[in-house]
Amino acid sequence: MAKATYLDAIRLAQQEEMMRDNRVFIMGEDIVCNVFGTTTGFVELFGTERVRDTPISENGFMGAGAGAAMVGMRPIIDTTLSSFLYPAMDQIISIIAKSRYIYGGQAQLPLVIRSCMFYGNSNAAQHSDRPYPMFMNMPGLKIIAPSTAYDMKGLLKAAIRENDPVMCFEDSTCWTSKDELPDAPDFIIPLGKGDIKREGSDVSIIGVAGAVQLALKAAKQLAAQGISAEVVDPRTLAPLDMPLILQSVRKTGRAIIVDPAHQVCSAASEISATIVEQAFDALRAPVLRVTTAQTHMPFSPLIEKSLYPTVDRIMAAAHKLVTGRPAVDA
Amino acid sequence: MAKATYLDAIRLAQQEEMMRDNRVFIMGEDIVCNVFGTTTGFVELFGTERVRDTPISENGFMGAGAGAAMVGMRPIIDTTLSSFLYPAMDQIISIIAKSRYIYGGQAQLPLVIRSCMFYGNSNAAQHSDRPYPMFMNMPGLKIIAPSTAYDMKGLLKAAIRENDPVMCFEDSTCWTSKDELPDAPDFIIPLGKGDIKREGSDVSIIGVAGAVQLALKAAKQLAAQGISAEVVDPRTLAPLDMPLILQSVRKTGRAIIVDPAHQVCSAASEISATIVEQAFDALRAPVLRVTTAQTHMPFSPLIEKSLYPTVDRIMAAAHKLVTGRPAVDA
Amino acid sequence: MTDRPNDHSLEKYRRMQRIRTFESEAEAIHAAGEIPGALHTYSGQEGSGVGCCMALRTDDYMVGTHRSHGHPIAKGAALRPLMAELLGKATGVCKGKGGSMHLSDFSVGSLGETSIVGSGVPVAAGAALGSKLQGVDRVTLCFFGDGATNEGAFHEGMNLAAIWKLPVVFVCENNGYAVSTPASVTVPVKDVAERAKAYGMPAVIVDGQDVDAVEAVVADAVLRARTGGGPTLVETKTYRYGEHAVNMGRILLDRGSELDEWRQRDPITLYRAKLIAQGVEAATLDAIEQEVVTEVADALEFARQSPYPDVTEAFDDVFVDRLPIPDYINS
Amino acid sequence: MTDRPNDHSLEKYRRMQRIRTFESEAEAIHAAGEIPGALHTYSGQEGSGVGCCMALRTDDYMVGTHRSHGHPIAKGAALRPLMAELLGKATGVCKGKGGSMHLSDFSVGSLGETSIVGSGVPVAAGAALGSKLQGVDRVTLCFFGDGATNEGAFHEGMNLAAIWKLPVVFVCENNGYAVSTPASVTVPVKDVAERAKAYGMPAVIVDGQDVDAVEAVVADAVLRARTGGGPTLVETKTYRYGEHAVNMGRILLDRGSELDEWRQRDPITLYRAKLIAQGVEAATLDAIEQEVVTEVADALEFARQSPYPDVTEAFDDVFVDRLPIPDYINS
Ligand SMILES: Cc1ncc(C[n+]2csc(CCOP(=O)(O)OP(=O)(O)O)c2C)c(N)n1
Ligand SMILES: Cc1ncc(C[n+]2csc(CCOP(=O)(O)OP(=O)(O)O)c2C)c(N)n1
Ligand SMILES: [Mg+2]
Ligand SMILES: [Mg+2]
Repeated sequence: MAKATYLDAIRLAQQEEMMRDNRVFIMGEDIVCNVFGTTTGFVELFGTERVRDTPISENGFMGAGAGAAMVGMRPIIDTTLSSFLYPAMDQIISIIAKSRYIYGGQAQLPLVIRSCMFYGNSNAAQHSDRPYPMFMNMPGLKIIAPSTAYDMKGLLKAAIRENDPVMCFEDSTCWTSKDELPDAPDFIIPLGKGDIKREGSDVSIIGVAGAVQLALKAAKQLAAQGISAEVVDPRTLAPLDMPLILQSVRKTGRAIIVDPAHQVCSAASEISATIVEQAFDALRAPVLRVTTAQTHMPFSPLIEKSLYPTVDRIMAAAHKLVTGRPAVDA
Repeated sequence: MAKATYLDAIRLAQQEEMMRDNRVFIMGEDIVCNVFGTTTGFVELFGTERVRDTPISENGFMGAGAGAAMVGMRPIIDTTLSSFLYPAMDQIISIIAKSRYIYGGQAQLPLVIRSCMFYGNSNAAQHSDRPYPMFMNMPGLKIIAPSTAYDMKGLLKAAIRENDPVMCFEDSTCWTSKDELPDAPDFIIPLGKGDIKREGSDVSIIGVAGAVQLALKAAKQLAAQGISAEVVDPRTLAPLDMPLILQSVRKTGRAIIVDPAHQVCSAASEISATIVEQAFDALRAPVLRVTTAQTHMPFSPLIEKSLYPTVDRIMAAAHKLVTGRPAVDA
Repeated sequence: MTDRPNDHSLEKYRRMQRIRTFESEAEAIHAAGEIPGALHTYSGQEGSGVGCCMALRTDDYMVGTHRSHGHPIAKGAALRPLMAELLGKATGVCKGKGGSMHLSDFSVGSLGETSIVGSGVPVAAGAALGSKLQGVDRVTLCFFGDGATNEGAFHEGMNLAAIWKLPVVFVCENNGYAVSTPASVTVPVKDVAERAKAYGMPAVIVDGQDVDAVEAVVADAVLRARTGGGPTLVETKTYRYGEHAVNMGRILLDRGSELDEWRQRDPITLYRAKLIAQGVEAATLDAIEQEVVTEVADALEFARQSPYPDVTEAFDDVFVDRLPIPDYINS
Repeated sequence: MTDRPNDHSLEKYRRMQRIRTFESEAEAIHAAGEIPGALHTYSGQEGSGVGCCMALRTDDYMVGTHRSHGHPIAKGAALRPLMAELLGKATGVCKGKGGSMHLSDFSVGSLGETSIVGSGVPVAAGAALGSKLQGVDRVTLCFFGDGATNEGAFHEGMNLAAIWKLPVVFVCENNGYAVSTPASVTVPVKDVAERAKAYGMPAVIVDGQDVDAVEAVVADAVLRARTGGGPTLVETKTYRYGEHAVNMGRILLDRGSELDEWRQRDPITLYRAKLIAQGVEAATLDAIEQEVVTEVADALEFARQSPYPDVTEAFDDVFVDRLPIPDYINS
């Protein structure tokens, strides 16, 4: 065990599973040259048949992944940035999400669609998407959004072993975060199981993807101010571990959901609505969402950064719920 | 004024606006032959330049609509069924929703994207979509989902006059419903304004698209059982008329949202989360969602029908909130 | 392919008859309200589907379209599960979840009759990629219409197959129309086959009403694919007798005498005449027709006797594991 | 186009110099941290952009790509708002919302430099459709790379333009690579121009390093478009000197001596030599260069002096009307 980054975790998860199972292969644009470092050394290890550069044809290679999966392969489809999922939307929805169902279980689609949410670095509106809520609305897709290197390794390995299609949303704000990574070949984190990242009693802060790190920072500062926050990381967005979230909210009586997606119809909205439906009796205060403003992401760095969830906004929300007063200056 | 159907309303709204403004034109697959009857007689009236059959290239003609709008035209893009929006997703999101913003207001995109939600009639998973929640998550798109012929006429005319892109989701379950339609050439219903479809005091039932009709039926039956339900129709899904919804919920203290979309990250989830955030103090019971089950739509008619919202489910929800007991048999 | 009639020829005749008879029964019971949803018939195109599929091995793969009845029957699917599917029964080939637009029998190599136009092309390329990676010599054949060649998915799938030299045969069943729109209005080249040039891919045009000619051309393409020569685009010139779909009454194609002219070149009639000219007894062919009628009747009876799926089955097959059933569903 | 040097020739020289100088300044300040985000340089491709744009009228339209600096400058855009945009300033051509990947000056006919590969092609077809419906004779020119021709959007946009005979000129700036991937790996035909055959569209290949040759070829295509002759695909063979983007340190193209060979055929150097051979004084060209240096310095100074946008401006330009500003935004 050695400390490794979130990007290393992606690389190691893929490498171990490709070693273990030769039905696993990976394809994507410029995957051989390997811009982000998630396939370093793969061509040497696995050759260019299993590590495959694609044309700029997202819908085409997404569908090719589906076809390969139907005949028994287990593709990992690297779509580079989440913004490039839109050209591939039809294959993801009409084919990948729906084929098993529409053919009455005859089709099996064991594949992983990876993409990076590359936001907060002046990439402007066409390159800064965090579109997982759209896919959550569609049955037939499992969705993971790991927030730590540890979770990434365990969840991505599980995803590659899954017999259902899984989308993996990688949060670039977590790229450099580090963990000790277990190297047991069968270390996996099962999909659908959330994680309490910090225990607390006054308020539950449910963090999505990179927002978990913000929630943890906020919880630390809140502790110094006498507020005990529990941080819950669902880790998998479809299916959501609602039992874990509800258990936490029943304990604290208060909930804040922090989600870097646009607010409307977000994961935060879904979690809030479900909490209200199922734990209304336990709520001592409204459920609040701390999300990205419902506008596009601008290029200019100062105005871009102000639009995402921040530690300050989380703290303000916690104070509002717990003390009924604005946050004290930390 | 004569009674006309929801489909007539679509036709009349388009016809009047095409008469009024020769920058308006319409294109789509088989629009000349006109399968659903929304462009009957248009070729005779406007010619095949302005009533334009397209190839089966949804992304292509969606983008062509965007380009035409940028140079001063006002296209209506008929995408037949909402399920065919997925191949066009990239142009809708990357170009249509984002261009005005990314170019700092230099681009103007006055266009309307029409599509029909064709569900409940054994069209199976690839043809039964109700995907407006996905588009609600994306800033830059206005979205209407009229539930009556009257609203359709007024909203679609407004949409065609709008200088921003508008998506119009047409609910096939409303096709045959009829209203007296105003024929004043400037009759429009402004986007973003909801409508109280029935007044009541015990519970607010917020209906989305075709679900408004179900909500009204349920409200009628509930009245006979001593429960007074108010039916709120937001009509526009982006932007949502939250002030109207909140006003109703503050009055009744209870809310049910009925939404034919899949439940997760639905319009219902969004409305629920916003109610809880902004009117928690007024709530006397949990906010409930009556939505479509989070599974695909099967072909077999009996099992398909059981998955959508029904009058019974709405009534059961209302009883749970108001009387705390199961619904009595109507 | 076959100059002298043999079992293989008779099987081609049988499969064309099966499609025709199955569909005429389906049309009748659709009109009577026994089949819900849309019904897109393949009548007129049997020479294309059967010629293609008879050039394939049983373990070769096939991807199809919304016009989904002909392809699985051509590939040898049993009729009972197909007819049961049309009726939305639990014994249907897709357990009643797919219906008429998705008659896909995976046991005969089908990888889906997908009703989103053009969406099968990348899937077929992917299946062929899978076979290539597995080192097996299975070929994938992909059917689509003339209209589908205007979709981006067609372009991307063709390109992938070309650059990776995948073992796939693309078959454009050019019936001249997409719903109401003539191909001439949306495809700016005379033959769809021209489009292969954008991918440096060999292409061939064949008379789709001549089942033997189709089989011969496809057999060549299959051989090339199987032996590492890469993909081919085959364009079968054919025609559908029906409207786009049987329940779309309002589409009135102004097709003049076109329909009559094509009926003169009916693939089944032509093949029957050819077989008889080659020495087959009319009685042999009549017997096949009779068997097929019996088979279709049996399939319909089976379908009618079969139960509808239970409501809870709506939550099966989304994933490997059944989804939890919401309270409001009562089985 | 021009055999004897004239103002037009000098303007071509000036615009190529402008692009080169503007970008070398941009690279320098990007390295110094003054420009955030990615920066895709156009250096080496100036002959293509300027040759194309100089064949257009001022009121003709243009659609471009992520490699967005060259196109607007070639079309005559003022430098101050472009440089201010790179720095994310309120005075930027896109008010600081687009940045380096989207330098789009609508006042010179730009309809967007869109950074989603291939997404401009349908938009260009649509702009041309708009002009056609309006009965005006404006032409739309659409730039894209070799890699973009593998996108479905390219196929669909080309097809629309062909069937509707739209006044559009498609220009594939074939620089041989998409990020790290050589065109030969993903485009299975020798020349992208081949792809026009799928649409029955005329196509022409031209040396992108020869600005006059590009202009001549594009002028022909523009004339055809303007006079109702429909679209043309022009392939300019060119090269980018830089990496895919300047902040992508890890991409190491193994391009051997290729870069040196292309530098031998630098479009600006070649054109300078040609002009001098045609009798232009070196001093005239030196003076232009000097003016351009001053202009770029002025643009940079302007950009540096300009304010950043106010936070509330993030809520402008989503729609015609400004969105409500959330509480947590403090201006
Ligand atoms: C993406 C998409 N767009 C539109 C449709 C509606 N539609 C169904 S079949 C069809 C025509 C297809 O024409 P063609 O590909 O020639 O096949 P044919 O029906 O002639 O066999 C259309 C437009 C669809 N199913 N999918
Ligand atoms: C849809 C989409 N996929 C991938 C990318 C990432 N990307 C940006 S530029 C580029 C290469 C484009 O190559 P080419 O079209 O040849 O243009 P060039 O960069 O050579 O000018 C890629 C893959 C993108 N921006 N959009
Ligand atoms: Mg056809
Ligand atoms: Mg290139």
